[in-house]
Amino acid sequence: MIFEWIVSILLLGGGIFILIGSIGLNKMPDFFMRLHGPTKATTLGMAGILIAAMIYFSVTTDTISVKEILISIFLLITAPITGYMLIKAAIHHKLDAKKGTKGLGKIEED
Amino acid sequence: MALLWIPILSLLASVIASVTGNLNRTTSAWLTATMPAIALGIAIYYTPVVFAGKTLLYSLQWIPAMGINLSFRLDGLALLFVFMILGIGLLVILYARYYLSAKDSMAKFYAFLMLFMTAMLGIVLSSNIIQLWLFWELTSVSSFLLISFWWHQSAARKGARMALAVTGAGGLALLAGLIILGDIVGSYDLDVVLKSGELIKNHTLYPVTLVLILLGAFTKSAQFPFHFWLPHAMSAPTPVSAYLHSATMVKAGIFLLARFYPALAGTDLWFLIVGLTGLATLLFGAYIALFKHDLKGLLAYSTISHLGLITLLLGLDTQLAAVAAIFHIINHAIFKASLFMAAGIIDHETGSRDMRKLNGLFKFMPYTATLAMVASASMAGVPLLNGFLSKEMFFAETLHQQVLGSMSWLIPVLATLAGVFAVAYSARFIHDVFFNGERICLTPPPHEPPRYMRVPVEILVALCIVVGIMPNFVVDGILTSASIAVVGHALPEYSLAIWHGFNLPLLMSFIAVVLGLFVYTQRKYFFQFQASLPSIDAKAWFEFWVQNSVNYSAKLINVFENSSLQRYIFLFLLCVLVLAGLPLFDMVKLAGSEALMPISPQNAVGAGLLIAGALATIIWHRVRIIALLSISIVGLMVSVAFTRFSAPDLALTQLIVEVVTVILLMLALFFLPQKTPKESSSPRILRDLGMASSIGIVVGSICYAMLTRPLSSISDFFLANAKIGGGGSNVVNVILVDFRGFDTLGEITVLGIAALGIYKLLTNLPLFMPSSDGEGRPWAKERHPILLASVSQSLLPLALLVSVYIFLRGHNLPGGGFIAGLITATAFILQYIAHGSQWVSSRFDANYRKIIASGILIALLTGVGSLFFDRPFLTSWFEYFKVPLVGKVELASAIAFDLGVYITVVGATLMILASLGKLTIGTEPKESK
Amino acid sequence: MLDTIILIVFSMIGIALILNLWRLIVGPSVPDRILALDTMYINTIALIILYGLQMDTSLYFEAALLIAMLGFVSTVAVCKFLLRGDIIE
Amino acid sequence: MRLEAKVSWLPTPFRSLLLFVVWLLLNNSASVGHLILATILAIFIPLLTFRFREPQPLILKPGLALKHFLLVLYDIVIANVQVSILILGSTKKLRPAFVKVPLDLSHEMPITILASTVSLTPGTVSAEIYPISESINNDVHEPQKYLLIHVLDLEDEEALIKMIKQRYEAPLKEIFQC
Amino acid sequence: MGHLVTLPILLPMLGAILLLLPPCGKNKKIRRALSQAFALFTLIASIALLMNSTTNNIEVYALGNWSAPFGIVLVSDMLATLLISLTSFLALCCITYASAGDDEKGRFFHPLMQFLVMGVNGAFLTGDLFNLFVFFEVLLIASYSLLIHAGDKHKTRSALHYVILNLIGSSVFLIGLGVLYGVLGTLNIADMAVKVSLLTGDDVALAKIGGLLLLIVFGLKAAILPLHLWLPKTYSSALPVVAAMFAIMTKVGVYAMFRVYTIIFGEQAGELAFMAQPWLWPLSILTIVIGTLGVLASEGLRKLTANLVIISVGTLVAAVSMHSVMATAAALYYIIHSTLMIAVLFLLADLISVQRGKASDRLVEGKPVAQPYILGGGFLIAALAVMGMPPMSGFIGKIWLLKASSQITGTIVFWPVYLIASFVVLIALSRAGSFLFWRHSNNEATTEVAAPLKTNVIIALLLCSPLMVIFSGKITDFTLAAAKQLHDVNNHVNTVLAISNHGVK
Amino acid sequence: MEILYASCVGILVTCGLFLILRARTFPVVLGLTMMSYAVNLFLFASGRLNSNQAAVLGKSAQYADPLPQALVLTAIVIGFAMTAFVVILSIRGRADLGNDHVDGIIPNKNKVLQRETR
Ligand code: NA
Ligand code: NA
Repeated sequence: MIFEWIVSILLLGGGIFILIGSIGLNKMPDFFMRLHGPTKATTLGMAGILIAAMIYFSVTTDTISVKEILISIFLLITAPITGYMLIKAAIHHKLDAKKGTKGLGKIEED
Repeated sequence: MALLWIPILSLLASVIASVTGNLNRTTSAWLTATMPAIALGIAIYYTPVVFAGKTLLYSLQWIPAMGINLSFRLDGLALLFVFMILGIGLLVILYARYYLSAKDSMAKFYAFLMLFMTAMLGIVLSSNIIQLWLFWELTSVSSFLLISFWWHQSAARKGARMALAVTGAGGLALLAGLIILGDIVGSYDLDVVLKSGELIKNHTLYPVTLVLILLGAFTKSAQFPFHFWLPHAMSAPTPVSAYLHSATMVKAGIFLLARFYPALAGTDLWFLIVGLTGLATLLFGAYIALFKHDLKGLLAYSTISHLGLITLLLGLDTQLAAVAAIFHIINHAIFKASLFMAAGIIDHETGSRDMRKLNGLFKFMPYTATLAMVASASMAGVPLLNGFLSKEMFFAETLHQQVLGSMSWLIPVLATLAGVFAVAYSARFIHDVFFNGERICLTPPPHEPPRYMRVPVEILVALCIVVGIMPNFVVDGILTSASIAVVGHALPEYSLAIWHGFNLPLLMSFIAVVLGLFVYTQRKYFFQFQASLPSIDAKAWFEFWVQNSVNYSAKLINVFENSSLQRYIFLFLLCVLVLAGLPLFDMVKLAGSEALMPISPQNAVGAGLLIAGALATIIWHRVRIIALLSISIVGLMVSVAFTRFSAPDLALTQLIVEVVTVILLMLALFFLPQKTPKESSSPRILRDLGMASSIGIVVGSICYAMLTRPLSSISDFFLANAKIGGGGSNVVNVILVDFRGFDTLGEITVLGIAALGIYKLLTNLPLFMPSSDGEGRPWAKERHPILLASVSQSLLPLALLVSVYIFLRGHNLPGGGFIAGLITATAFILQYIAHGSQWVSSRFDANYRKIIASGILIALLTGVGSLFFDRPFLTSWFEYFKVPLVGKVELASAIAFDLGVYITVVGATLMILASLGKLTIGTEPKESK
Repeated sequence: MLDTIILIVFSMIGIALILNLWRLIVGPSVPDRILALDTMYINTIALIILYGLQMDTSLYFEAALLIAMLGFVSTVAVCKFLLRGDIIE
Repeated sequence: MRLEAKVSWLPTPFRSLLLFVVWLLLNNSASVGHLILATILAIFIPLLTFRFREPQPLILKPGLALKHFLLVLYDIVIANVQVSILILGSTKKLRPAFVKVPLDLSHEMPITILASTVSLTPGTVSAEIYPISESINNDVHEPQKYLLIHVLDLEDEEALIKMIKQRYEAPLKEIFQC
Repeated sequence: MGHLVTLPILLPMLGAILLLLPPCGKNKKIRRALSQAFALFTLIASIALLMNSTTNNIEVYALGNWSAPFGIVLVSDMLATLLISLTSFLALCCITYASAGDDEKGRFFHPLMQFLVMGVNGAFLTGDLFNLFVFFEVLLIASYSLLIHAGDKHKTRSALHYVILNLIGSSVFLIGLGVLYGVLGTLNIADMAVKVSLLTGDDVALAKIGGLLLLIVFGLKAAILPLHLWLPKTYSSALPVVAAMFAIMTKVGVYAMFRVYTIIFGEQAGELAFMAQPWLWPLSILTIVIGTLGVLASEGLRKLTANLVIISVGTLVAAVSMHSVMATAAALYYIIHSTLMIAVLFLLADLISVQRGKASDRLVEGKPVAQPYILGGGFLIAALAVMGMPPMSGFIGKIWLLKASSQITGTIVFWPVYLIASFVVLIALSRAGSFLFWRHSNNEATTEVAAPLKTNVIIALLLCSPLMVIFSGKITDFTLAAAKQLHDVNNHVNTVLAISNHGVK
Repeated sequence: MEILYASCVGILVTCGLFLILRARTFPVVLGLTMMSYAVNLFLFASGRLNSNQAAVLGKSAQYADPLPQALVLTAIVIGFAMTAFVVILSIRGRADLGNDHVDGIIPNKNKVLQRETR
């Protein structure tokens, strides 16, 4: 039942990270900071759950299940793009950054 | 068979006329006249047989399903009318040859006239009552054409339309009456109807039938109060008037009364309606006729009056009234035709019909004047002329009737009164036109008409005299035979002698003549009195009535049809609410017997998100971008629901469609306002919410009721046969490409057509290119962020690979051509977004139209393929092959079919999105200041 | 045990989804809302995978894959719309 | 740096390899049939999509690439844990900042990879690449590029820039030889 | 007869596809020839089916070799073959007419027309309710696209209304289908008839809801009150040749009513027998009334004709709700007649509005038409036909319908309404004709006459009316037989489901 | 579960219809989209609700009714095609008629609000 433990831990970890990501989405004071949670914590959380699934299906079925890796690959490719496009939109919309954010002057007019 | 030739010959005449009308006018007239002349010959040939009491029949099967045959029947009554129609018709042809001016189309005139003749012959010869009605309506149509012959005159147009309206309305009533009549007796055959008099009269529907049929007859024969169209029908060329007023059209109504006399007459109701209507018409027509300054107007009202007289006779309960009616039909036809022709000659020669202008014409056209005077005297009922005889009979019959019970004496009194006016207007016709001092400024001086224009009048006037002097010799046969046909049994004794001794009718005639002349001499006072009454112009009244109806209906229609889509939708939803909602109340219990599934927290969260998304959409519906984001939650949760409830294919499809839809809506939003203005008032919003939620509750309840009931469906068959019969283990996909492949074929066709339609919509689209977003921000400068550009091009091959994967597994596992197609399309769309249209089209210049067509073609041909194996369209085929190293491989026609789906989907989706995207090529959004 | 864990993780993701929804509703800006929706999409992947684990089936894997691969396209489209209006230029 | 491969039917070998692997992953199988199919697809799909590929540097040091990839994976895990701690902690203590990192890389693909890496690693989200293509003046050859990043909690700007350049940019330069 | 029954669907489909592909869609000459050829082939196939249906019992074609109720079947009975023949003939006329120039006023005219024919024929032939939905969508999407052919403002506006309303209609259709499947567990119309008769308890009410939801959809397609409001603007703003083709579209709704409420909810349906009747009967009469007022109120010939469509729909739906063989037979005769005559009126309106210049088809004084004989005569014939005046075809349908309705209790309402409607139509059409042909603002006619192709099509369509009178014996025999076949539910069910013993359980 | 499902359908119908009853094309399009979600869920429900019974042979012990799923798939595709058409038609309407009102004319009573906000 070792594998159940591993799967459980991975799942729990994944769930926690996903939750944290969404907490970040809600807790952070400005948009730029809110962006960090979903682009990172969530991605890791996903990875946790996917690996859990991989192990689970590899064990419960005869074959080794590796295709969950694909989802991770796609997430790794697309998450930065999403974040990048969003931040561009936010800059374009001149969203307020938290007071005291350094380097605001580095943002150029687009 | 020869019977059939009578109307056919007349129809042929119409054809001949239209063909030869542009030849020499005389030739045309002769050629046209030949046909009715032959028809007349046929009628004469049959006269002895008919006189012998036989009824000739000829019948052809026509519409057996409705019990309508094409059948003709010649009895005494019909023969009489055939003689009148053909005889006077021939005279009219001759007369019209000279009457019409060079610029009038002879072809058209004769063609219409002969058509009219055919219709009349058809009426009188019909042995099937529906067929009778058919010809009846045909007279309305052809008379419309004749009355409107000079359509550039407003009076002709309006007169024709009015005549059509009145007689058309009567025709409809008649039709209704005849159908009921047919229902009562169980047949449309005239013989059956005529023999079923008792049955009909005792039937509960008799009053309805009678009234309807009488409405038909009265409108046609211009009985009061439906008389008003007739005077305006004289806008027609005079030969037509002569024909219309004497032998045809108006006589059709009388014919109808006579025709159905055995079946309908004899009841109190009949006597009351027919008698009183006739009486009223008789009086009214006679009175008004006196005041008409127009020659034809006078004659028209005189016609009305005489038709009233005949109707009254048919409505009297005496034994000989019907005979008198028939006799007067004959006499009236003769003198009225001649009078109209005379009036036409006068009009033709002087250019006027106004009796106030026409004076002393006797000097210029003594011959014509004499003829007119004789005919006119006959109209007045002067002895030795035919009019006198039937009028005497009429007076005699008014004395014998008991129609009004104790008040029956009124009828002879009023009849005499009408006689007074008849004499007065006849006197006016003679005196005011031909004498009454010198003519008033008519240049050039009128003279006698061409020789042959007078011939018809001469013949008719001669007949007036001959019949008047020797009635027995000339008309006895036909009168008897026709009367028997009307009365339906042998006639009582009667004599047509000129002299019956001094009796009450003679006294009535005498009073009429004396008082009539007196009235004419004192006409000034009558004219003054009449002028003080408000005059109604029927034409103006009719136009006013029509225009008002048009205006009111336009108002009413605009109330409903106000071009408001919201209203239309609301009405539609109201229907849904009522029709779907009401049966819910019939249900004893909404919940069914099935055990319910428990609600798990995660499902509750999913449902909560879905509901929240839906509510957010309507709350923010005016901020479009937010509404769009909100609705995406719903789409996402619907996919999750499909996953949750065991529908992986649906989940996949919904997800990918969702993505494409969002892109589509984003594309659209660029060309649309970003915000919806607040337009609806609060009550309106409440109303809409009320309607929407009511239907929501109804649909939800139905859904619940359905979900909680057991289902036994045909699907077990699909589960059982998917693998063995369809070669796939994904049953949903096997249904799509095999069991119900035809649906899918239709579905991709829809997609293809939509793409074509969209392409069509976007051609020549005038563009709105906003230079800034909803808040007035100018657009960002960077068009193709490099991060997006490079990632998307790396993603393309991966996406294609996944498409292939999804496509190939579809038959056995969730997936299939449609989803694969959308994945491919989305990957390409991503290229469009990341790099722009030009970049993509410079690399991939595909013609999406051809792609779509080939996709559908592949699917179609896959289906057609089975025909070559003599299997029905779309029959699938699959086989497992052993391939060395690889193992068992399945080949299935379903794959080819699915390939068609795939290609169509790719083509259609790209065509839709790319052509929308391409719109802006070369048109930069304007830089804002 | 695994079933219990799965239920716990389900509730975590459920809470995460509700939090995302909250962000989507309160905004305040449009990018915030897009971000919230995008996160929701990603979390849904977890939801679907978890459901597959619960039901012991891999039939729903492709749905998750699809979201991972193409879910971002709509986000990108919306961002592009905010930036340029015209998403296909 | 090389933009084009030598073999015409295999213009992008690593892409083909990726597709080959992904196909096997997707099908969770390495049967003969799938190997054949994977090969076919790995050859044909790149040929089909080749035209959609902007000329870009090829990976010339695959070994290094793999190593770098694993490093990044490791960093991602670390970064996520760090960010999670930051999120759970007090937001008031956070010191957010925008930082501009000058780039030595100039080609799109390496820059993209760098930006993506940065996004997934400690406390940063890549925000922009300056100058944007629309404002590049054609006369000026190869302008200096910058990566604008947002940092959740910035301690030392210089150190961060240096770390990014050394830890992530340098290996990329080597991998693509540009 | 083998695969013949598929041809009226597949031929236009193939035609449409070929018209979109390179060699055939290349230039307009080829396009026109091909499109006309395919329309002709479709007509020939339809007529062959028609001939076949007179001598044989109902033909059932199991698509994909999956027999009913599992697969989709095409059911070719006399009713269906009659209507596909009518559709194909009308399509041939419209395509030919459009080939004189209208087709080039926008993209894809010919393919769309072929797709429309495919959709309409499919709807007539299918024996499966969901497949009916699919074909409805095919014909709708094709009609949307045709509606905006030669687009202008008005077309766009009315298309928006038409499309949105029909989309809502499609939603309701699916809900109705869902309910019916949810209760009956089948989609085949004949099978549904069997299942409906076995329902008990509250399932009856659910099935009723399903049936009534479909009724609303069919009502929308057919345009019965109060779902008719979209029609006048839509039809009058469409390109006339498109509107002429649309003359068949409302009939699809009527047809669906005939099928569903005679077979599924017909006499054998127990509690649900004739369930549409209480709704259809009053609504049909009101439809006639509103159509009549519309005819009177119309300010132009096209609008007037569009309102004539509404009257014809009211009349047909009244016949549907009479549920008698005779009424159905009359309605079938009437369908042929009214479809063709309304089509020709739209085409005439086209030529008239072109030749009258600025006055267009509006009922105001205008330029005289350049071809008074052909247009005026044509108008006269068509007008006589639609007002039900002999010697044109309208009167037969009218008499038959009156006769059929004389036995039912509603006669007292129907007769007066129907007869007065006829009268008002007469008034309105004579007024319209008077304006269009007799009242001129000046006497200068345009010298530009219509293309001979166009007038030939009009003449061909006009000729149908007298021919329908001359051969009314044959035609009425056919429609009567078709009606008998339609009302013989047992035979239908047994044939479609291939049940050899008789009787529905 | 069933009652939750039915409620969701009901609420989607409500929201969809409310949007469809709006005066501008875009909300109407959203309403139609929402309505098609509702309809698809409804049609799907005609096969009843099942957990873990995907109609893929060999993957579970019992199977959900596959037919409604196939019907919904067809409905989704057709719905997509129709939505696309109506979206483009809305654009065309805006371009041809100058506003995005479903009737092509902004009613007079709201003159103050007539100005389009962009
Ligand atoms: Na005088
Ligand atoms: Na664009």
